[in-house]
Amino acid sequence: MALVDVKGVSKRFGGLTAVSEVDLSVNAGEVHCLIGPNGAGKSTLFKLIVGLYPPTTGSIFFDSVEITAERPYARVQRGMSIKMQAPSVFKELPVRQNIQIALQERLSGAERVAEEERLLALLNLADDGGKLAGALSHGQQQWLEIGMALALRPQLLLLDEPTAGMSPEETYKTGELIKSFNAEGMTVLVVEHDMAFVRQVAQRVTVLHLGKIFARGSLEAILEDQKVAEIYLGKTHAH
Amino acid sequence: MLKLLDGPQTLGRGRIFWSCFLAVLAGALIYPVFADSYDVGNFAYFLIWIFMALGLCLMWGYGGMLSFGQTFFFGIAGYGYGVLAINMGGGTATIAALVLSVVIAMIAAGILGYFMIWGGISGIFFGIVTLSATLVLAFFLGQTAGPEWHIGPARLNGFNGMKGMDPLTVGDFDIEGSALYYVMIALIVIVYIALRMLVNSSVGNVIVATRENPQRAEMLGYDVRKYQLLTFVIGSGLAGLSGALYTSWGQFITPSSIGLPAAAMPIVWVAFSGRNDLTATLVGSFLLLFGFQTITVYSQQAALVLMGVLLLATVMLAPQGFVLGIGKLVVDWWSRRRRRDEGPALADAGRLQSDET
Amino acid sequence: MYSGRLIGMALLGAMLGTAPIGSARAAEPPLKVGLLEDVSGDLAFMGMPKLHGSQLAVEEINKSGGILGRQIELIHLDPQGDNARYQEFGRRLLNRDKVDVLIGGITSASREALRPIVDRTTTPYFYTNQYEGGVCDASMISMGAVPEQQFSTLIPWMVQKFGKKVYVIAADYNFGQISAEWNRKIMKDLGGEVVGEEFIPLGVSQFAQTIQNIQKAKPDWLLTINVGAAQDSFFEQAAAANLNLPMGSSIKIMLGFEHKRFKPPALNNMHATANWFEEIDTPEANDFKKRWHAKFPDELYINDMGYNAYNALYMYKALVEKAKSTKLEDMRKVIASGDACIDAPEGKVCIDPKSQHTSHRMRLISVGPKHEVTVEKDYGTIQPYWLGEIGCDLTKKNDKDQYTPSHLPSKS
Amino acid sequence: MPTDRILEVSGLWAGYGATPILQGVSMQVSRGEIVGVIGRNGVGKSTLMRCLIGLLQSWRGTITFMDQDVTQLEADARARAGFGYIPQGRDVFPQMSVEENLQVGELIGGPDGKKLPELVYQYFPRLKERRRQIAGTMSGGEQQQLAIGRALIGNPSLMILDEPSEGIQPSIVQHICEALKSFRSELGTTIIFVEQNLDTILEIAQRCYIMEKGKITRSLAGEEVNEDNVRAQLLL
Amino acid sequence: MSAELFSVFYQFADVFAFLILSAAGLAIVFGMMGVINMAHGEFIMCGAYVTVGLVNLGVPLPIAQILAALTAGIIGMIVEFLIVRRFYKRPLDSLLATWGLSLIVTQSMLLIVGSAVRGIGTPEGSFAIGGYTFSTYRLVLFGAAVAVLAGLYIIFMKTRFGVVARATMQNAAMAKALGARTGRIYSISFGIGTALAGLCGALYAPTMTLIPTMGATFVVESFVTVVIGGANVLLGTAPAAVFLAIIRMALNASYGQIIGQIGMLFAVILIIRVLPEGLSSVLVRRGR
Repeated sequence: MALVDVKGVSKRFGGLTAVSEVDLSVNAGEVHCLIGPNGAGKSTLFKLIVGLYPPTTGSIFFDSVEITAERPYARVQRGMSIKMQAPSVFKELPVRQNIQIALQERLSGAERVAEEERLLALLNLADDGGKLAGALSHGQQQWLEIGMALALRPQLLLLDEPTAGMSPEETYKTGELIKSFNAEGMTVLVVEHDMAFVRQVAQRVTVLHLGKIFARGSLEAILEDQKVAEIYLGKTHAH
Repeated sequence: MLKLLDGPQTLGRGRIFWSCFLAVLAGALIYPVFADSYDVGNFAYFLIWIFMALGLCLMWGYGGMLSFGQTFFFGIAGYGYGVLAINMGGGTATIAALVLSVVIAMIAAGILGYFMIWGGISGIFFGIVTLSATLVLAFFLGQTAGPEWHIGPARLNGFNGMKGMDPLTVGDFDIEGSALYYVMIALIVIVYIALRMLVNSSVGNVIVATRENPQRAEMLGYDVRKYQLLTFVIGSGLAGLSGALYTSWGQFITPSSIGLPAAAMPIVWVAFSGRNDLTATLVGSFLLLFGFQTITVYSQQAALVLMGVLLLATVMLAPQGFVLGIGKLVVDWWSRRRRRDEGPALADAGRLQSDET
Repeated sequence: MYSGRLIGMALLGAMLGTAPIGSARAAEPPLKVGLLEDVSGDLAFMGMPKLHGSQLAVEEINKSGGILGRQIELIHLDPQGDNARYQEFGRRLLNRDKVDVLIGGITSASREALRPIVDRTTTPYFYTNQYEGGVCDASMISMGAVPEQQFSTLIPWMVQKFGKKVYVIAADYNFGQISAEWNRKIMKDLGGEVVGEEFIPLGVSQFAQTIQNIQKAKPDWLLTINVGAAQDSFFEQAAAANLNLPMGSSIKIMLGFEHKRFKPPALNNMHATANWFEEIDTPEANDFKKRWHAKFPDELYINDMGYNAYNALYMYKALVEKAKSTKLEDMRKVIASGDACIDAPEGKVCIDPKSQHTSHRMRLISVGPKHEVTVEKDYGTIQPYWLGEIGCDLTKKNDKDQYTPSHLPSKS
Repeated sequence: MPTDRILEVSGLWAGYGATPILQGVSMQVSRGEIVGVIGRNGVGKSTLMRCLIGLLQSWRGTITFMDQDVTQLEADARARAGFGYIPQGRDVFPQMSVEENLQVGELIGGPDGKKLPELVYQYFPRLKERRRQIAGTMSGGEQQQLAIGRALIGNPSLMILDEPSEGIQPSIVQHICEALKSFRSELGTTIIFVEQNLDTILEIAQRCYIMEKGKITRSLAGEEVNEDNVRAQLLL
Repeated sequence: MSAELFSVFYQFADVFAFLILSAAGLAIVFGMMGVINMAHGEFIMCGAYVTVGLVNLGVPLPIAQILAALTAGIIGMIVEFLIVRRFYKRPLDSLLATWGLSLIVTQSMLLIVGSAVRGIGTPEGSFAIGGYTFSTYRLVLFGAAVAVLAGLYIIFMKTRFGVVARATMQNAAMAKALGARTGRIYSISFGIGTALAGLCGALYAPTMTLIPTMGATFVVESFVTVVIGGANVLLGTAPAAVFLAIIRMALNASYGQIIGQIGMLFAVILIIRVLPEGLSSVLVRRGR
């Protein structure tokens, strides 16, 4: 059953149509990857789902409840959580406090401290808890933000390019982390360029191209689809 | 609970800081024994203003909301105290008048804050709306000279100001001079400690997170507007506390305490001191109030020039604020002495903002 | 335990804080005069002559042997036009410097800021401006002229000379509103008509609308009690619009010397009643002006406030010497006897026992097209009678209140 | 060849805050070349471009342009020295018309620049049609043409493009590729570009630098610039 | 009736001129650099004093006014060089710095020049329509306000500098990468802004009392005009001035100046509530 249902959603900015008539449903419990060349509208779609943009047309459902008009915080309280494309951690605050802010609604006291430690260790940031988040490397900031998103224990985790700026090993570890959370029942929707990563985590894939759904299906099917490879590599002229 | 006293949001922690704090407090407590009674009263007078500075520090430094109209709430509570104290009669009722007038200021802040924060007003526009509000109040009160402007027996009395209210009184004992000084010290300590605990608590976490990146904070499930409103109401309540105390101190308040020059003062104090830290604001505001008074007494006409130079020099040489700048120097020096190898990660070398979308 | 110590400390502090201070004085210490005048900020151009007047008087008195053989030490602080600073510095002068007398304040608000503080001491306070009148307070001695001295002379003359219809432009605060009230009262008695009243917020400098309103109302003359540098712009703008109406005022010329600050003929046909203006041509006045300009050669104009400030010190000297004491109580006995008089440059002035306001020699002056000032009429000495009439009698009761025609003492 | 060298970068370090992104980049470009810089996301390609034009000051290393050391020059001085920059996301001035956007570009060319709008319109006739349109209301492809035209109008010796095909209809990408090749053949413009689009790379690049983790690790030249090699870099 | 109609226009023109002339300089500095120049009033004062000084030296008024505006512009550029340019990345600090500057300037003027300076009188004459007489100079002020708007339109829309300046305003880094000397553009813009402040002072000098704190009478009006106008000078400030002038004029005429002033501030609060980024956010069709 679908946890997220995007129905006929479009978004226009001035003369630009970033997302056009998109239908997308993400099933509960799956890891769903959204791929497509740069500028396909993936990040915009994410922002529409979490409520940072109001859609120009269409409606969005979460857990069968319409949330099109809800503010972002209310959607987060319903159980979604996002890591943005560019790392958006609280740069002037220490790493540990970043995690704390994400955790404090769910846990308190010793439990919270324990969870904090666990997350920091999980994110390879155990030694950097006192550093200002802004002083971390790009990749570390990505992790920190993933950690903040995870700290909410969401039903649905949205990750926008989680591995940009990471080494292959780090990317792999990130993938395993996501899989482990998925195994515990978390639904994940990922935007990613890195095909190795997609292979590692994806159960279903949707391809977005020029603001429209281009193809969808299992990873194998998508990878074998010649047309997908072509648009992804910019080869299609068939328009 | 006490753990909240020390936290990432406040500079100065650990035994050394608190020893200094206690030493200063002890010094402040025995000060009247040695000092001239005038100086004690004068110090108490400086302390009156510090609540407004602390409130603005919370709103601006921690919450990222620069209000240019803290005097709006100062005025509401100041006049509120006068009206209530006159209407409720003197004596112990003045204490109730003080509390009520602060509550009224907080209600006003709740209304204005809801109007602004839910309307998505931020940055400089936030400043202009609050400034407009305070100017409207000042203009309005300025033209209430006629006898028809009264609330009960309390006449607003226009530009010449409202007077005739009792000072804070318990029974027959007027809280003035040294007594006022001790009340002020007690209130300052309570407010300072309470604010420290607030900013280091989970609520404080959300307040600073909202300042840093409101979108991210909202994406963690916080309705940031509620936290902003809370910050605004607390900060404004403290401005109100200053206002009510000011009226009680001089048994007098005029619209010029609400107008433009008065409105700029709290910003100057906080910016000078270092808006990012409560301790710096506390110390800096006191020093600045003391300094401005001293300059005015001794340099006569050059006073305003010197104040201008002081401000200009502060922003140009110590952009984080004068006291905070010095405080950080001291802290850095200490930590360098103690752990020579662990460099503080505060210095960000000329970060260039990315201009990409 | 902690709070217990705090209370202990508080009690200790309170006891020490209220301990008696300074009993025996050395033989001839100077008399301390505390002065609060704005010499920076908006009102500096008025405050400066006040400071000068005080300095001149102190220098002269000291040269001639001081008061009761004691020299005067003038302690001046600049409150910068800020009411809170007035209170701060008022306390400083009274409690720390322990001045024998407090003088100063420009706006009524600054005076009202000082009064509650002065009232809790036994120090006399001299207010040296002409003002809207009505303060009935035993601690305060008013040296300036009040409405009954100015309006009850000016308005009948204006009505007689120019007609019964007046338009009032007043600063929108207590002075303006109370003065307008006085005008209404007097006009009613005279059977005149107030065809328009306009209250201008302080700081407003643009008057096109006002000028048009005046033209619409077609008055015979204007009562201009607008205040402050910004509002003074009215005259220039009215002249530019060729409004060309006779004007009367209780504060123009003698106080803000608008005829010196504006290019003629902006102030043409302005009439005012004053106890002092620099153009007074009597031997006493000329002598005074000579001394003043010798000490302050750059003074643009010796205004009424500066003159009153000068007089205040001589009045203080007279009171102390007659009472042979610097105590307010003793000085008030002299006032009560009706014998508190000095020979001022304007003529003889005395303090009225009931209200502690000063009688003045009032003259009606007119400004011509080249801004020359002529005396139209000399009213002789006029008493500040109004407070006494409505029931203020400081020899009997200290009201500590300010009355207006619409706020009279309760009959009790 | 060395005499023909237009750009030489050696040992370049740069980054944001305290984080190094470029960790010793070296590259050389000769006059009239079209050189691609390829690599995965986040390896620092855009940072390198920003560093070349001077919007990001380098920490260490040198940039030599036409035998002049430009490392210390600000972006505007470099632009006047002959750099033309087309950023990722295009960054047209959204509230100004097409014509006005081009006028800003004229700055680089100095007074001579005045002659060039016609040249731009010749390559991008679409822009002429839309001369008066407000740039922010145009489609992505049109904005990209405008951004290139805006750089071209200053008659740059070296054009730096950051992902010119991003989010653009393939037909327009094709048109842009043709235009870029003509700049080289007709105007002698040297071009450096960052790209993820396989077709675009294969179509225009004569050489490619491959970037990994803040460093140039390899270069592909001539026959090496083929589908297999490039695809491997793009998909990992 | 036509006299009444003319008088309504005259009143509107008068308030409009005041708002435009006092706000234009501030708007440019705010719009271009995001800097709130708290010393704006002091540049106005500077223009007024220089005008009066020059007229007293025998310079004809219009020339004195132009020279005064230039002087304010040059001083502005010096101030930009010495102080303001350090704060482009810290706009709130620029507010403090310029406020400090304003304190220094006001009080220094008082100390150096003295408290009050003798006025120079309003030139031109007056004319009568119906039962009213009007000052011709007020219409000159209105003409000047319109001319300032026209001049700004030409500078920013029709000149090369203007195109580059607007580009810098929209995206400074990109403009720089296209060869714009952004530092110089900021400096010139600040100079234009302060020159316009100086012009305001110069134009109003004959009609006002000159004291060192005279700038304060312009400050509130100019700030609210700029803020409700939003960041775009041309598209925001002029309609904001029209809007405020209508409100103020109507309230002044019907209920007196105090309600006019309070009403204007209320209007400001309400407008910002409805349009949190000012009027120009509606008028500019935002791309992207």
